[in-house]
This record gives sequence, C-alpha cells and structure tokens, in this order.
Amino acid sequence: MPTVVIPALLRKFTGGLERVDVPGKSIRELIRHLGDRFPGIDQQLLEDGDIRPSIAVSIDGEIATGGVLDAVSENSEVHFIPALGGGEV
Amino acid sequence: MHAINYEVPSTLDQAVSILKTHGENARPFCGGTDIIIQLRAGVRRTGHLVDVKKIKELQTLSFDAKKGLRLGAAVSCIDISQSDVMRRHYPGLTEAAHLIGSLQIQNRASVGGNLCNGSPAADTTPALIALGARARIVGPSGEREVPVEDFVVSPGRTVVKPGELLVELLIPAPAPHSSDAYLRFIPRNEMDIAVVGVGASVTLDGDKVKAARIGLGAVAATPLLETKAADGLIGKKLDDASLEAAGRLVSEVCKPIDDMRGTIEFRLHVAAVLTRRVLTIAADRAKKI
Amino acid sequence: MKKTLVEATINGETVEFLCEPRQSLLETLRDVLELTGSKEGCLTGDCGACTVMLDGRAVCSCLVLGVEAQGKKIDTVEGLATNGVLHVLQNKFLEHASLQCGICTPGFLISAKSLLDRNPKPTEPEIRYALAGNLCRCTGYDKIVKAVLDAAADIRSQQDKSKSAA
Amino acid sequence: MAASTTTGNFRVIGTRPIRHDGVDKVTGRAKYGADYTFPGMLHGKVLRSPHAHANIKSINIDKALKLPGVKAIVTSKDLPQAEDKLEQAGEMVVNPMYLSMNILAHEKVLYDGHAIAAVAATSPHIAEEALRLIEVEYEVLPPVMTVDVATRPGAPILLKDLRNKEEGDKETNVAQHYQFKRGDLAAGFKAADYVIEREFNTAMVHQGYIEPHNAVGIYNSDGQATIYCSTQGAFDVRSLSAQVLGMPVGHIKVVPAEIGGGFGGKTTIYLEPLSVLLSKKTGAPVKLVMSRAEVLRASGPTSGSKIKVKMGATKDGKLVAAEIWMAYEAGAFPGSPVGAGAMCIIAPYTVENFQIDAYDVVVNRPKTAAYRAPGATNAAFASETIIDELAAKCGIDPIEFRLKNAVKEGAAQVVGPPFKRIGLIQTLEGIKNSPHYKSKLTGKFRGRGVASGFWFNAGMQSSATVNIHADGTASVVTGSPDIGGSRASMAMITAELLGLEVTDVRPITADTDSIGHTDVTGGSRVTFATGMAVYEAAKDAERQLIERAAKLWEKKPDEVEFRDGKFYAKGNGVPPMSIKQLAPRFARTGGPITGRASVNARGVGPGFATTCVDVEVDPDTGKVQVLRCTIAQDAGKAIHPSYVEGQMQGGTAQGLGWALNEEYFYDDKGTLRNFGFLDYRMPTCLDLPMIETVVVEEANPGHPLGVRGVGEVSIVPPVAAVANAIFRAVGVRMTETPMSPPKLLKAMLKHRGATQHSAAAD
Repeated sequence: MPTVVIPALLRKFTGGLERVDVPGKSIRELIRHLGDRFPGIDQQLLEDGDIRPSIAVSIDGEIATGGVLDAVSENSEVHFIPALGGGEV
Repeated sequence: MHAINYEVPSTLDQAVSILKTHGENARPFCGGTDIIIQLRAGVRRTGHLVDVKKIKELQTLSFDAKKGLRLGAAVSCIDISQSDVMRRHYPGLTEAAHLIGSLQIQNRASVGGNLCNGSPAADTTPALIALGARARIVGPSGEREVPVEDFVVSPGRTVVKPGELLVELLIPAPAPHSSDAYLRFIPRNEMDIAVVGVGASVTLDGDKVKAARIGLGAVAATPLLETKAADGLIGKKLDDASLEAAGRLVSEVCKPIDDMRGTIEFRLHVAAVLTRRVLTIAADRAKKI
Repeated sequence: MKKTLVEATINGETVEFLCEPRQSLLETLRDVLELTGSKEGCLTGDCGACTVMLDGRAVCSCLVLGVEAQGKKIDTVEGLATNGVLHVLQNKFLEHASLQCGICTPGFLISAKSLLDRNPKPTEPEIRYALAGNLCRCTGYDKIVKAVLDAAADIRSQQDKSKSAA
Repeated sequence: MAASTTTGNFRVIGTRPIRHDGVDKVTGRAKYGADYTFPGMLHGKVLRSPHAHANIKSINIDKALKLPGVKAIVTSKDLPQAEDKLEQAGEMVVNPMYLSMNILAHEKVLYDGHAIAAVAATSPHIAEEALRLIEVEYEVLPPVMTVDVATRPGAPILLKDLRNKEEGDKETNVAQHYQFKRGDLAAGFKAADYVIEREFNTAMVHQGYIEPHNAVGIYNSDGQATIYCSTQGAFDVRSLSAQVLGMPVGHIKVVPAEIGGGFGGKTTIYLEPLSVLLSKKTGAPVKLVMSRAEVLRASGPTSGSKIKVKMGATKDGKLVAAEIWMAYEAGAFPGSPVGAGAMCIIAPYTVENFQIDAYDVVVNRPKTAAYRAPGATNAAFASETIIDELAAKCGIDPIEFRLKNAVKEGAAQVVGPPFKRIGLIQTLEGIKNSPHYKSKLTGKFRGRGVASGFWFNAGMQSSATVNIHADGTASVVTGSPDIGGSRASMAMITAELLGLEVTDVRPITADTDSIGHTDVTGGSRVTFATGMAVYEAAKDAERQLIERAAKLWEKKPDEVEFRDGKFYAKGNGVPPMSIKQLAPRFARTGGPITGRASVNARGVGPGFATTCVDVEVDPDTGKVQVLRCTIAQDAGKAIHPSYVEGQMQGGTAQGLGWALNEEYFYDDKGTLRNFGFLDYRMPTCLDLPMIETVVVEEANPGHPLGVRGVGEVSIVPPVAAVANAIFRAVGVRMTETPMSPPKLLKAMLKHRGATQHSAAAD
C-alpha cells in the first residue's frame, strides 16, 4: 500500500501520525481515503478538486506535475510539501 | 523636471547682469552634477540656469610662487587632478578633487560647484579650508572675498546672494616645509558621499609643527574649520600622544547626525582616526619638501 | 515649452536637433535622435549606463543638458564600430562573455575606451578605478576587467606591429 | 565529468561560442523595453504614497487633468475587483486581489512609494508635473516596519481580511506558519557535546538590476491589447495582467523586450496593467518607465528577517539537533520566501533531529518579490555561521566538518523525500583542493571564511520549436526571456543534436502568441526545463528528417541512421547525406520540417555551492575589503561554461554586496531614505577581486544532458562566508547584515572592551 508522509502541521488531523499507509492508485484516491480516515485533512490539501497551488506533491522523491491525476504504485512514498514560495502545509 | 530657461554668457559682466535680472529665479550652472539631480527631484526649483563654463575668469588655473593659486570656480576636477602644479603644491586638494564621484563626474564637476552646492559632505571644501582658501564673489554691487570656512551657512545654502557669482578660489602659496592632505571615509572604495572628511595642512619647523589647519566635512551642518586641535599641535612633534590628542579634540567639535551613511558614534570615532592619519600624511609630505 | 535648436557632431556626423532646456543629453539622444544605445539606469550619475564621450571625455549623459551639446563632439556606443567592423573592446567583451543582460555594456564600453585612449597600458587596479562609475549587477566585473586587459594587450600588439612595419 | 545519461563526448556543448544576441548588445542595437517608441505614444508617470501606512480619504485629480498635455489619469477605481486566491507564478505564489491592491492602492497605502494613480501625458515632464497637482487626503496610521512590531500584541493591522489557520478569525499580521520536524529534538540536544544558539537579523535588500521596470501598452478599440516590456516571464505578465484588468488571457499579447537584469524581481507586474489602462483611456500607446527611486521604493526587494538557530554537535563533529525559528518580512502583502528559507536552512546536512518553525509576516514595506534563491541566503547566513562555530568548538577544519555531515544521494531532504544524485561533496572538495584554500593567508586583521548553500532549482512548463530551413540551417524558438545568455545554450543544444554549426542555429525568444506557454525565467530553470523542451523539439525534428531521408532512399525509417548531422542508409553503399543536402528536398518529401515540444519538466536537480572568502578588516573603521574569493558550484552539465561561470560570479558579487553594505534604510516614519544607487551601496568594480570559479559537473540524472541549472545557488553562501572570515580576522561574530563599518566597528570596540576587561580581571 502507498505510504503518505503527513506534513507536520497536518498531523493534528492524524493524531500525530507521521506516516500513513492508504490504498489508492492515484493521488486523488489517496487523498480521498485520507479524508475518509482523517476527516478534514483532504480540505487542507485540495482546492476546486485539485491540489492547492501552494502545495507540491513528491512521489518517490520526485516533484510530480499532474496534481491529483498522478499515478502512484503499491509501494510509492508520497509527500505533500510547500511549493516554492508557497505554503499552507 | 519643471520647465527652465538656459543661458550661456561669455563674459563675467554678462553673467552678473543676467543673474541680476532674474535674481532669486536664476542659478549659476556649471558641471550640473548636483543641480540637475536636485531639479529632477524637485528639491530645488529655478527658472533660469546660467551656464558659466564659457567665462574665462572661471576657467583659469594659475599658480604664482608668491601670490599662490587662483583656481577658477568652473575648472573641472579632472583638470585639477591632472595638473602637475596642483599635484606638486596642493596634493591634498588634488586628492579631494580626485575623490569626487566617478571619472564621469570628475570630468564635469568643479571645485567651485562643489562649494556652491553647499553640502556639508563636499570633499573639496575641507581641503580648501585646510589651505586657508578664500572665495572671490562678484555681484551687481562689486566684489567681495569670503573665507571658505564661512561660505556655507546651512545645508544647501551659501553666502552667495541672488545676482552674485563665485568667480574663483584664492589659495595662499604653500609656506616652506608645508604640505596638505585629505582623507574621507566611505563604505565602498568609490562612488560614495563622505561619511567623514578631514583635510589638513601642516607646516614643519624641523620635526616640530610650526602651523596647522584642519578642515572637517560631514560631521556638522556645514564644513568646519577646527582650530583647537590644530593650534594644540604647534611646537609639538607629531607622535602618538599629540596625534591622539588632536583626534580627541577634533571629535569634540564634531556635531554629526545619525543617518543612512553612519551613526553619531561612528562619525566621532572615525573623525579622530582620519585626523591622525591625515596629519601624518601631510607631515610626511612636508618633510619631503 | 519653447525648444532650442542645437548643432553638434554626433558620432562624426554634424546633427541639428531641437530640444527643451530641461531635457538631458540622454533624453535627447534617446527620444529625439533615436540613439537608444545609451541606457537610463538611475538618472543620478551613479550607474554609468548612460556614459558617452563629450569632447573626448566620458560623462554621464543623464547629468548633461541637451542644450549643452551645442558645438560639441559627442560619441556614443553606436559610433564605436567603424563601417560595421567592431572595435577591439566590443570583440573582447563578446569573447570573454563580459555581458549577461547587456544593459550596462554600452556604458562600460565607452568608459573602457576613454581609459584606453589615455592609457593603453592599464593595470588591473587602474581598470577597476576607471570603471568604478559603471555598475554591473550580472557579472561581478571579473569578465569585464579581463576583456579590457585583453583589449589593451591587443591594441598594444597592433601598435607594435604597425611600428615595426614602419 | 561526463553526464551519465549522455555519451559525454559533445561537439558543441561545453564549448564557448559567441552569444547570438551579442553583437546587438555591444553596438547598442538591442531593444530593451524602454527603447520602444510608437507614433503618437504618450508617457506615463505614477503618483506614489509619501506615507508608509495610511488610509486614503480622497483623491482629487481635477487640477491635474486641466494641465495642458495631460491626457488621462487612472486610480484604483479603474480596476475591476480581482479574485482572492493563490496562484503559482515562478518561484512565488501570488494572490490576484493583493496584486491588484499593489498595482494601485485601494483604500489604504501600505508602504512608502505605494502607487496611487497614474498619469498619461504628451511628455514625461508634463506627466511628472501633473503628479504634483493630484490632491490626496490621507489619514496617517502608525507604520509597522519590523517582524517584532508586527507580531506584538495590539500591533496595528495592515490587512483587515488577513487570517491564518492557527489564529482562526483573529485579525493578524502573520500570514502563514510553516513547520518541518523530524526525530526527537530533546534527545538530539541531549546527545550533543556542544550546543550553539544565536539570533540573526538581516536587512531587506534589492536585486539591484540596472534596468528600471518599463512597459509600453497598446489597447486597440477591438479590445485587444499588446504589452512590450522587459520581463522574466511574458506569459506571467499576460496572465497576471489579464486577472488585474479583468481581460481574457487571449486578448493580451506580451512581447518580451531584451531585459536588463531581473534576478527574480521581474517575475511579477507593476506598470504593465497601468500602461494598458492608460492606453484604453487615451487610445494611444502609453510608455511607463520607473525611476531608480521608484524601483527601490516600490518594486519587490527580498525580505529582511529574524532567525534564531540552536544547533548541537557531538565532539567528533556530527550534527545531532537543530531548533530553528524564523520570521521574514513579506512586505505589504503575504508571500515572503520564508517557506523556501525553512526548507533550505539545514538542507546541506543530515540532521536526525530538528524542528523548524517559519512565519510569513506583513509589514509596511514594498511587497517582496523573488530574489535569486529566494529566502535561502538569509537562512544560510544563520545556519552556516553556527556550523562554523561548531566546527571550531570541535577543533575540526570547517570544510572537513561540513564533509562529515554533508548530504549525498539517498539522504532525506528537510521536507522528507530523499535526494537523488547531488554534488555538495564535490563542491566542498572543489574548494578544499582549490589554489585559494591551499594558499596561506598572512597579515594582520585578515581572515578566511567558508560556507555552503543549497537551492532547489525549478522545473515547470516550457515550449520550444525547431525550424529547419531550406538550406539546412535552423532556428530554435522558445518562450524564455534570455537574462544571462540562455539563447546561446538553446542554440548549442539544437546544434549538438542536429549536427549543425552553432552559428547556423538562430535562437529566438518569442512573444506570447508565437510559442506555447513557457513559465518564467527563474528558478534556474531555463537551461534545465526549456533546454529539455529544446532537446525534445530537436529530437522531433530528427525523427522527421530520418523519415524524409528514408523516403528519398525508398527505405524504411529504421533503415536510416543519423549521426553527427549525416544520414546513413543501412546496407547498400549509398553515400551518406547531410542535412544541408536533404533540406532542399523538404518540399518534395512532404513540406517544411518543424520540431515541436512542450514539457512540464520533472527530474529537477538541486544545486549546491561552496564559497571561500578572504577579507581584511580596518581595525579603526570596521571597513571590510574582500581580498580573494572562490566559488565551487555543481552545474550538472555546463552547456556554455563561460555563462555558467558568469552566473557563479554574479551571484557571488550580489552575496558580497548583501554581506557588506546593502540594506533598505527606513526612518522612524517608515520613509525609505536610500532610494538611489548612491546610498543603496552595491559593489563597484573597485570593491571586488576577481572571482575564481570551480565548475563541478555532477550530472543530473533527471535531464537528458545532465543539466541542473546554475542561476541562483551562488548567492547563498557569501554572506555567511564573509561573516566567518570576519570572525577569523578580528574575533567578532557578526549576527546582523549588512556587516557595514558602523556595525562592525561597534562590535569590535565592544569586543576589545570585553577582552581588555577580562584581561584586567585575570
């Protein structure tokens, strides 16, 4: 199952959990499952159904460019990080 | 910039009559390196710029071993720093002229203009004061001479009245065994306004000081003639003790301000440092003459 | 506003133009004569981007009035190359990659030329002093100073050649 | 060093050809934004606030409109309401509503120089006179100039609607809080033998590009507008102007002029929408050019900051803990680079236990814009000084200490993901083995300092077109304004791939109608991302060329091979054919050949640099002279080494200026006092030594040519390196920039007093 690393300021949603395994084949599915498990956290990441402009997504050590559409594999590690000059996480 | 008129008299009389006609509403114009900036910024306004660069008297640079130096108010800084006469007899004033702005500025700016701009931080003014220079001013009601230390009355204002014109600077011939020097402190190595400027002339009698004059810039509302420290050196050798004392006395007469160029405490400290350094240089030069 | 007729020799050509007394030489070159090679960086004589030669001396054209040009000789970057052949300084600036954005380049070229005209054998400190009135924010000056040193060497070897030829 | 993903044997890449735009730039022909004129063009000027913080009670333009020659005046009333949301623009995130409020103040002025109205007149002088006739009534409010004042309880509030997630619905000047943490901080410090803690303050500084902002706007009666301007991002000017003006993006064309420096400062908009508004009102082209004073007062400098760093190391020199608090001045609107600063501050080192808290704070200063590695230089000043002290405590050479802790491939970044292949260690080795570091520094009051720096570099979107002409020469068209020689690199990549001479490839920066979307020239991304688009476009052209050759030879494409600009038919002995021979046959074989590519580049390779500086301090005045300076930087692959060195030297020079004399100096009323190059003291030729460079080429595996991007990281280490050098010269730790003579002298006198006192006490 893909692992999502929760940004420090969003760990209040996960009860302090830093790494969470969630099912899903795309960033969209991961966020949906995250939201099911930790209500509210998905709102922190999304705006108009896509990743907030101020947030960047790293999949397996690489900054992804497809927003919620990017695919993830079974053992992917996903990080949500501030975009350059951005923030909110 | 607001609208202006530009006039180019070719003689002193023409210049004076034009200046007289427009009175408050005219200003002599030479290198333009200060006034154009001030007119653009709106900190000075004038209806008429009177270009004095074509007037012979203002372009004269002549030295006489007895009478001393006649330095026309419009002689450019570059002509001064490239003059052998100046380099030989007035190295300090020459240095000061060579320190003003960049070469582009020195090619336009003049010592007279530097003085008339009335800045407390003008580089050549302390050097002139140290040399005991007098300013010859001509106006509708004849002419007069003013010691340079009395020329600037407040930042940007001088003794030159509407209708008058600074024609030349008269500098005594250097006494035997005397020389001068000028040092300023700036944060960079070029292109800055003096944070502190010190000019000194020293006359030696053997290894003792016979006479000294110190001119100060950027440490008060106007350039200053300092006398206590200078007089205190008379009859003394220039050693650590006497230089230390001179530096201390100099910083006592300084009334600097805190601004973007330096703090009060910094200026007081550096005034003393430069005084020690500049006196040493002037004395070393005097020994060689 | 009343305009004044001015006659000057600009890059070797006698030119007549009209300008207001309040217009700087830089403005008249750029806006009246369409010689936009001289650049405006500060209008206070601190950056040197507007440097031109006035009767053979480098000046900041932002601190000269257009009307002052009457009867004078003005040389700008546009006049540096002769019949399409670049001046050695122009070539050296290109070879040494002495420009990045290029906005300061015309001013540097003029200042460097006025230095080499007076002093064909400048030392590095002499070059740095002569160019201190020109700001460059891209290069750190390293490649500019090297280009001027190289150009000076080139000019000297040319002169030596012509001497030995004579 | 050869890029692993390439053969490494290049014919053109790595050479030093003359840049294609060079002759125009040494002859004065190159057209920068301010050089454009059009028939009937009017000149605009902007009225700016004399107050740092005030409510605008009324604006009366009647008198000004009556001045002969004045054609139009615009105020914020002429701007539509822009949307309150965040958008990525280059290295900064922008909010169109705040952007609009910055372009023309709405109800409030928020800094000295804040634009209030713009005038169009028949001459710039008349426009200027008109400004004096506009009457503005202000209700002056207390200025909030620093992070400390802005965060004090009961501090005056700049933006009444500003909220942050943590304070809920409370009015605040704190726009954003970032936090990064890992491991167990307490345990980390417990394991430390040495702990150093200091507070650092850095002054707001400006990019200092020599060309002021400019724009010529032409609005046609059919609703179509064209903007000519010097910008780092024509597409950003288009989209941002469209939002501020409420126009469709497709109705604006932006023509990027030659640009006279930017360093991040020309990635946003100021005059562009005003030129269009004024043109719309007058029906004439309108040109606006900022004065230098306007550039300093009202464009986008970078943040001043307050940074507290506490770091611990074991006595054998292993970093074990870091606790960091940092707050950056955003200027009048949210969006300082503090987030980036936080992600950079310990990026070069592996630290198991850390917590970083970072705050974005609004103050009554101009809205900050990007400046070369935004946020990283402030941060490195703090952390690299502490590192230097810890190294000294451990009695380890500062380079060796950094080598012990340096990140390498696989190490976790501050934000979590592991680094791919990086070259920090090579830059440290580069300095260690440099003639400079090996030389002995002698003489009184002299010292040597080193520091390292990190910058992410950016990818983002780029488009490129490669056109093969009928004689086999080519043009390469991109949307990246060329700020430091990138056109030459684009031509070199094209020439390399198609086997052409670099002089046979003409590189062009196109306007927004003539090339696909291309993000800003920023983030060191042009040679990386636009270079990737050019690489793909050339490959696309190559595929088509092979098809044509195959067609001529009546073979299948896979029976034709392309090498060094020649086509070879497999099998039978057909003589090879060059592109020049093939090109005349394009018409008969299917028409012109145009290679195209657009990318949203992935595989960004972070940049590292290490800098070594020797200084001499005047003990009586505190004046610092830089004696010698060497920088080692990882370029990935240096396409044009001269311009790579140029980026390294230029960034270093800016860093040295930042360290020694550059600062925004405001008085107690919040008025900027040093709004010119006389008192905003950038280094002159006479203030700097030659800047020696060590170009490290640790190929970026994420780029077909191994390119990383070299534009920014060079500015990061110098400030800390100078501070460390000053310490070795005179024994004083400077924790404030600029390390100007008054500050350093004060510190030295205090230090001497202290040492004399302690000596007396012994």
